[in-house]
Amino acid sequence: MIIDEANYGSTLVLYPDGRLDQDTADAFQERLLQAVSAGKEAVIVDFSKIPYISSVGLRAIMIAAKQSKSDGVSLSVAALTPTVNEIFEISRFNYVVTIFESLRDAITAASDDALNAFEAG
Amino acid sequence: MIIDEANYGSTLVLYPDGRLDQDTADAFQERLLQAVSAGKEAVIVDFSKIPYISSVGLRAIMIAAKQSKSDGVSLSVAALTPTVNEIFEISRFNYVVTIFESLRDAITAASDDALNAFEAG
Amino acid sequence: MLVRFWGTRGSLAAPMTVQTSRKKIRNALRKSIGHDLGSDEKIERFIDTELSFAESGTYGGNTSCVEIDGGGDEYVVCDLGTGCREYGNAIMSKSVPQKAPVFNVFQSHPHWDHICGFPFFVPAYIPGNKIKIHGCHDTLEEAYRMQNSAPGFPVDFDMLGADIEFVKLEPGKEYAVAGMKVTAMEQYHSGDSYGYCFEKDGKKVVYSTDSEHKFESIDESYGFVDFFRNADLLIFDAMYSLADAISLKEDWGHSSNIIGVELAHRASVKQLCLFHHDPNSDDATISRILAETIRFEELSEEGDALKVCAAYDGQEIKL
Amino acid sequence: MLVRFWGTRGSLAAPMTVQTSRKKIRNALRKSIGHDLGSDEKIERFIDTELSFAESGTYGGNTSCVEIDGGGDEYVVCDLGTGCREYGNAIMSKSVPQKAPVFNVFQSHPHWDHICGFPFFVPAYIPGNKIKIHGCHDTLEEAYRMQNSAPGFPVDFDMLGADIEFVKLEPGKEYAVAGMKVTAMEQYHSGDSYGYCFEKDGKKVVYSTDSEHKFESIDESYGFVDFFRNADLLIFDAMYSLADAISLKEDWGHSSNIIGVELAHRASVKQLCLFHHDPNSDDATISRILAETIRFEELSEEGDALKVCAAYDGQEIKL
Repeated sequence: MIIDEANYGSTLVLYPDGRLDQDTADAFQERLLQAVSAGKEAVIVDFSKIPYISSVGLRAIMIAAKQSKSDGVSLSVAALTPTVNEIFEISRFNYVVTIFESLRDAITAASDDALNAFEAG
Repeated sequence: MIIDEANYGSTLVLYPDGRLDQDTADAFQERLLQAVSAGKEAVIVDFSKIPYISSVGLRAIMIAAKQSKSDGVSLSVAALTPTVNEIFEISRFNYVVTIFESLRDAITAASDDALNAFEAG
Repeated sequence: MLVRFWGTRGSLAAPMTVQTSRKKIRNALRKSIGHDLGSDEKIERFIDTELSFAESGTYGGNTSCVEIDGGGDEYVVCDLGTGCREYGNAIMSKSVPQKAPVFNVFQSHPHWDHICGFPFFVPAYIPGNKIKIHGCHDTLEEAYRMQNSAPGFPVDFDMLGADIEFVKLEPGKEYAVAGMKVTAMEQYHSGDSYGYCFEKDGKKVVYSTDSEHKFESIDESYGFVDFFRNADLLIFDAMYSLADAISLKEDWGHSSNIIGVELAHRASVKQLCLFHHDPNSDDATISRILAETIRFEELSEEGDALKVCAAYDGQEIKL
Repeated sequence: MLVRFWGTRGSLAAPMTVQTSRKKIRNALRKSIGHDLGSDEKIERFIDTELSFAESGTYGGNTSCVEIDGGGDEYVVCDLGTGCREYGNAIMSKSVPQKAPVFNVFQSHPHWDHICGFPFFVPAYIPGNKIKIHGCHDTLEEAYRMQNSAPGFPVDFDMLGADIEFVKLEPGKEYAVAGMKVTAMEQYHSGDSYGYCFEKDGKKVVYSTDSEHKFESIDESYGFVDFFRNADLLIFDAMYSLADAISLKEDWGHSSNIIGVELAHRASVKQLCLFHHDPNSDDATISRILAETIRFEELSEEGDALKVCAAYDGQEIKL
């Protein structure tokens, strides 16, 4: 699984690409936990290129969410595809992490410096 | 409590008179058990002069009903006043003894010889 | 005083069946023909005026759990049958606690239907909460510990977060709990059971379930007449018909509506509440028994006028 | 094969509240406006076509009890939660017995909600009846004896009329019972639980409740995929949401609808039946979970088409 990333001030954004299932969840989880432990204030996962997420993908998010809480890092997800958005609701993961409609919304919520950096490109 | 009686063939009819409650139930029960044990085929209690029956009166009937079963005697009640009829239904005593609308109906059900004797007066 | 019924069923929880639910819907639709239901207000009025309680509502099916609120600053509840799950949830759902987190339970006896909700009583899991289980049995702690242990339940009694204390009471002695005067009385039931009388500000509530009244009950001196005397509300085990209670189900430890009315009259009770409904009775049956009991009270023409009701899960009675 | 659900609720029996009952009536009346209800037939049609199951009926609230009828001449039932009261009553109400009076119980585990109906299972009181309680736990007899004894219950186990036998099974071994092939499998649950697979005439039913599927369940070799393989009906513990099941309620021994669909797909199951409903879920909530599960199955686009239903007390599924 290809996972691009970008730093906007104290916020790290991950851009995973592809189905989040048994074949890809391990790599995703590892990358996500690294991101949470990277000393940033906030981590945002841009879900716009994730067409599907299975239980094992959700489990990776749960583990990262727990880690983020104990590390005091804000973890959120943004720009879910319609299918993934439905799966978050069905699995009640909408109560596990904050979901933003767009990456920009997530960054806005993260911090001013993140938004400034994002706007600056 | 005054309890008249009449014999029609192998059937004994009791005619208690008055409220069947704490003041009268003992006498009623005693008389009823005597009747059941008198060697008759059937015992009928004419209820037409009983304006009210309390739990203790019903209890006397339950005891007599049990006795009649073990003695192989048919026990029934007849001509209930409307109030007593309701109390039999509310207490589910309509399932404990057979209730006949009239004394004649009860005697008819008891045996032919009882009916003949009854008709003869 | 305020009495809240969380569980009113006897022996075993008895949920409504799918057939009964559909029957209620069918009946309501049939009765609605010709009625103007053109607004929510009209619908509410139709339900209130044209449908009986058993037609629109339900007596529920949770086993014994009755909250007695005398206005004090601690909770008081009789028995912890399945109804206490919803009781606990209701307490937990308040954003501001209504009282100090001290729960005074009065235990009629430790038969399963009177304790089985406890493992799902959320306040028992909360550290800082205090649960005092009052009763006259020596076996209460044993019963509760056994219930919360293997092989029956995964959370052991000692793992519960709340501080749980068992308080042994003596029948006939007066206790002060949560601002109320409480007295227990021994009842005839397999393994014994106890009724409780709660008094506050001149009001009196008696909780008397799982209590059989035998032949001696006709005696002038029968103790329950005094125990029930002038009660504003008597919660009375009327599980069986009189015929069943004194034959097939003699010594099963329950009473009837007929005996309830007779004892209530003799004790000058103001309101008799039929309780511990048979799990085999559906809503229509309980309503029929209630109607018959009201009728018997009318026929019996004794004592002062007596109000009669049948308890339902969710009912509140203010005194 | 015929599967009859007598109890489908998890943890504790959960009767419908009076509020829910009235809400159903209100909703049906509101929806009826503008519909011609001029005959009983039209009313039935309105209920069937315009009201959902949760609107007209109810999932019920009895705890686990599922009858498996493979057509053999003895009764087979999984667990004896509160649902077994109605199961026993239904058997007793037949004027002609349907089968020999031999009851083969398959016990998932001895937690209260799975045995608590037994004291009210009337066939247990009838001399001449035989009750065989099959299971893999060593503690089954202890649990049943403890339940039917003082201080919890007045009728001691040894006083029951039926001849009651405990039959120890080994997981993985095939048994022949009432004409069916039965196999047990150990499940992850506090104190262990066991799933049962019933096979007859090429049909397969799996009863798998109180079973948590942990992370290992994604492994290719996960044993439950084989155990569920090609089942015509999989009765599956879907008590929690996935989020709850893997966080707050991890190790509480239950699973989710999401895991149910994924495992059922991998095992090529034909019908998945959500079971062990949370007592805190009302009818509308269970129906919502069912609709979501059906939707997740569509979204997941894996394996063969899978039918999904949510069990309700009184449901019959013919295979």
